[in-house]
Amino acid sequence: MSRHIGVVQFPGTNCEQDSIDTIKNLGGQAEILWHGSDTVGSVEAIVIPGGFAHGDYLRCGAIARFSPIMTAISRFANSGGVVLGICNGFQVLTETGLLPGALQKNVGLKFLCQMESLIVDSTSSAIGKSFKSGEQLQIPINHFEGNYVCSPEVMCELEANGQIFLRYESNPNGSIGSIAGISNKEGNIVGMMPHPERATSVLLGSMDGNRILSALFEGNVKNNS
Amino acid sequence: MSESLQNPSVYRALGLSDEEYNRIETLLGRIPNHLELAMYSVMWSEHCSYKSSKVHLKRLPTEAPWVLVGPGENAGVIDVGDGIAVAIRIESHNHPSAIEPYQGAATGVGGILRDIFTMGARPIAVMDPLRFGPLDDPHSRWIAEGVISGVSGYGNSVGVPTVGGEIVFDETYRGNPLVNVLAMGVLPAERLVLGQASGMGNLAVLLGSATGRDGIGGVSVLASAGFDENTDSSDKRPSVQVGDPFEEKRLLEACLELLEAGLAVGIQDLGGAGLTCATSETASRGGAGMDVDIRAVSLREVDMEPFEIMTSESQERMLVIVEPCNLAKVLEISDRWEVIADVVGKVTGDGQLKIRDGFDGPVIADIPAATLHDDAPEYERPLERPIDWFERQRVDAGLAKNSDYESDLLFMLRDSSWVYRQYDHQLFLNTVVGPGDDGTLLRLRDPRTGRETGRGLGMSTDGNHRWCCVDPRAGTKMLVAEAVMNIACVGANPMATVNCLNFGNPEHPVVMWQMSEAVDGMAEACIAFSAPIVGGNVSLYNETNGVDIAPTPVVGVIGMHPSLNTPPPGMGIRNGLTIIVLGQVVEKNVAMGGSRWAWDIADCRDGCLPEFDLDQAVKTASFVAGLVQKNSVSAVHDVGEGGLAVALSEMAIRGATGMTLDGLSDHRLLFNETGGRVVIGVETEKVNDLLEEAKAAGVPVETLGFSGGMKFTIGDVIDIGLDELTEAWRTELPDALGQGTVSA
Amino acid sequence: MTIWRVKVEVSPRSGIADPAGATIERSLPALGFENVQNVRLGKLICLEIEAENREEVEKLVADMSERFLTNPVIEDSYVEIFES
Amino acid sequence: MTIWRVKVEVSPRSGIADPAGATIERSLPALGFENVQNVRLGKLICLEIEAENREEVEKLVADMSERFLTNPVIEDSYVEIFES
Ligand SMILES: Nc1ncnc2c1ncn2[C@@H]1O[C@H](COP(=O)(O)OP(=O)(O)O)[C@@H](O)[C@H]1O
Ligand SMILES: [Mg+2]
Repeated sequence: MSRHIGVVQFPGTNCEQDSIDTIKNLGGQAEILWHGSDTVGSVEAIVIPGGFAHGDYLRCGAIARFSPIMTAISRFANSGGVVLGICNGFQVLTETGLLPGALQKNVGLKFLCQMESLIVDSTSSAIGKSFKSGEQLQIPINHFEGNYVCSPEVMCELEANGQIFLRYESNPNGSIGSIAGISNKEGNIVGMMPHPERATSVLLGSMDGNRILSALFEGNVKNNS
Repeated sequence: MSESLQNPSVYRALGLSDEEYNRIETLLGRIPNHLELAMYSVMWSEHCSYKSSKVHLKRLPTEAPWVLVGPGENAGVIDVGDGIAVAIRIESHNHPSAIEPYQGAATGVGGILRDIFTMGARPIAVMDPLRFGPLDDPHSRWIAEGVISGVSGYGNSVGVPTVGGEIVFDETYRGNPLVNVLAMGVLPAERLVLGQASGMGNLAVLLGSATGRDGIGGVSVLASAGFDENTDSSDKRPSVQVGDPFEEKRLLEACLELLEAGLAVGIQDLGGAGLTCATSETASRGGAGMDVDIRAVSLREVDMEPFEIMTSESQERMLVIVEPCNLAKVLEISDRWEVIADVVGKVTGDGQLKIRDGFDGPVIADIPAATLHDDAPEYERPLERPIDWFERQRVDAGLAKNSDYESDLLFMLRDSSWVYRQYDHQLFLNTVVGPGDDGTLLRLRDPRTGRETGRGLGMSTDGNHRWCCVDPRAGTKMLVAEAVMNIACVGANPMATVNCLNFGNPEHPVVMWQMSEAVDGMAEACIAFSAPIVGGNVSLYNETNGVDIAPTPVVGVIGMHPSLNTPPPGMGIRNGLTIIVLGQVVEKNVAMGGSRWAWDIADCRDGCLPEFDLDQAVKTASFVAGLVQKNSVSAVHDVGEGGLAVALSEMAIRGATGMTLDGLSDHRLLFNETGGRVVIGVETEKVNDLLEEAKAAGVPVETLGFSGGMKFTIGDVIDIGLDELTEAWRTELPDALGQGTVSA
Repeated sequence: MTIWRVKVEVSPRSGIADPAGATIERSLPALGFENVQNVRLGKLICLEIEAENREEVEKLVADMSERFLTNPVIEDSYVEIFES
Repeated sequence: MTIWRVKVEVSPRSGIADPAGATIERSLPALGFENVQNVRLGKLICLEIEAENREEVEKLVADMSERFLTNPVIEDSYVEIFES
């Protein structure tokens, strides 16, 4: 049975169509969740895609987090629904408080669009469980604010609870612990800076992203924690 | 008031000549008022009217069966099959970028994108040919860094990938950077819309940002009423345009949605000359007139005067012509995208552009719409070949000092990834070959369904001020060939060209000669490659303290890869390949004029270009594109700046593999920039077949050596470790631009 | 009702790395500015509020800067209010 | 030598469009903040300078903010200096 995935669109989001195309190519169904909507309808998992919600003005995700759809997504996530935030989506999730920490400007103070080698760390999240710890993935990044920060206490918790999903092999942006992606404690909310939808075809140089997005289809997504 | 307007100092301050002013009086049959004069002055400016270049542009080839829309519209459009059309355009934002590099570049990107979605196309690619003063000049670095950040900041955020471009540093651009921006978009062929207003009673709706005093520039002299030079007008000083990619993104989505729904009769972006241009252009193209209500325009600042509103260049605005019955739907779409929509006018039948104070209010300007365009002056300015031209041509630019070839080579290597990794170059999942190789190659997908067509679009932008300074005609021919060769390296055959003519002061006869020569060279090459010109832009007055920039025509070529199943091989070589150069044969004593070597190492700006065989280049390009399409080579790279030695080094660096080569014994053979040549790396067992094929296709070949090892060796003149080569290539830009910059 | 001018200064929390500030600091010597240290780059938000009295403004702005203008994980804020 | 604390406030010049400020302003009502207007977003640069006297600091900072920290074509700056 094909999965029904909701893809969130804020004004300024720009990776929604790429995410939808990828989900469809993988055999899933996708529908747009408009930022003004106060329900997620009948979707079985949610992607918050990349882009520049509300222009990223003030701070990435700062305005987007007040959208009606975010209230609905919080409800969905709190009842165990799987939510994957990619890039700007990750930033929105940290601003909303659904994921710990924050994303600040890259250490080199430049936007970076390039392929990165990622290493799977914890496999305990809804997405991580499709991988083996230590596996390497080739997935590009595309961000200015991807430098993950959190307090030392939060860092200890992330490590202890197996919340660190992905690390960069060679840290491009200064993230603490080379963190490229994390999950919440329950594992149903995942945020990552790299763009899996951009690594989905031989013509694009890598297929590793397909496995991340396919993970959204697997198992009983509502009760996997 | 009218007295002051007849006073020559008034219209001259607006940039109008006596002759031009008289023409306005004749056209109107009376003395123009403030507002009317402002409107004529912006529309008849060089920037909007092309008055100095028009006579020359007419000589460019513009037709082919696949050309749907040629020059003259907002963008050129070609038919790429399967019911898909491609819109493409290039523009310059040179002067704004010199003042505020970030915003100058940002608004350059914003402006060219509107040209594309005005045609009903979704923009899917931007390219940015950039030229700055020397890297060791802090101010030039400040401009470069600001411009690159501006392209990145705006392009990434608005959500259009920047997939290629150029970056050049040279003394000639010290006070006058060149910031050109190309954009390309796709649309279902049947949805093509043109910028015209027809149908009496239809409404003109202004969408997008509120209007401020942005970019009012020259016209702002009108602000100091009566032109009393002592009046303090500091609070009305012309202000710099600031880009808002978030507004543009919403505007883009709203416009495409209402075009998709068939709600627009016509649509036009607001660029140079703002509302004046958009209203008069839509009206006169549609053979109609328009009543414009100045009061209906949402303003960012209170107390703006009518001439300010009519000439403001505030960004992120579009004018849409709508049938009254569709207005509600248009407003609903703009509301959902949080875009301001003001009904600012209605289409009339009398051909007049009437500006009113209130919807049915008094008329404050009344101009025959078409006169703003059709009656704009057209000049055949005097042109003159430089007096020392022949003498300079006779100089042998290759005679200079006996230099150290290894250090020459290292000096000329540059990795531009510091620039393009700041650009999102992957959005929309089309980028098969992005920036950093020869041409860019994008998957061509159906804009209606997203389905792959199995084909690809190749794109490249190229300019070369050194070649064009030495010989504007032949140099322009060579740079068109270089662009074509770049896309051949990713398997594409050329279909169309856009161009940006960046030149100095057109009142200098030598500059007009350069432009005229460049146009002829471009015309010849575009005809030879069957890649007609579908659009372009002219940027004149690129000068600092009276010194003109070197002539810098820039072209963008787009072409088709007919069967895109695997990515092209790219320039990186691997072990065990035979290295072969294809194309025009080079004589031992080849001319070095205009080469990077002559210019930057031998410090010689004279001489002549190497012989260039255009017909041979046509054959070579099509042969190379064929090889790539059939996947029969393992590496491919065209020869450009720095000649063969640089091209070969780049292949070694990118493939992290050494080479042992022969046959290039001196600086002429190493570094000459003879056009139309391509280096390939071929598996040994395929070499014989390839040589046969090349012979049959009439393409000369020469085997240079083999790949392998960790050294880059050419005969006994060059022997450099791959590490050293790579380091020299990689570090130039980060070292220079990482140092920090200052604005003055 | 009075119009109050409000200035909210948002700066990186102490202890939190400030890459932007650090980058400015690093590039200063090359531009001829020596002896500069501890550069921190923050944001300045200026706005006007219509309200009856200062207390009301203070409450409003405190709430606004806590919930919206700053991200408390990485930023501190400081508010100044002027009657205009 | 004394260490001086310097605060440079950089904001968009009046008349210059400020898309970020405008976007923040537009979004405030939805967060429950009414009656807010003229929102402008600028930068705040804090730094420390070692110098003999205030005049020296003033000169240095004026130069730095004009040539490096701001582009005077679109931004205004305002400097405060404290002895620490
Ligand atoms: N400003 C830029 N923006 C994007 N890409 C750039 C820029 N400058 C250079 N590049 C990319 O770097 C590569 C090399 O550029 P260039 O040396 O001009 O190529 P060529 O000599 O083949 O024309 C190209 O792929 C080009 O697109
Ligand atoms: Mg090339």
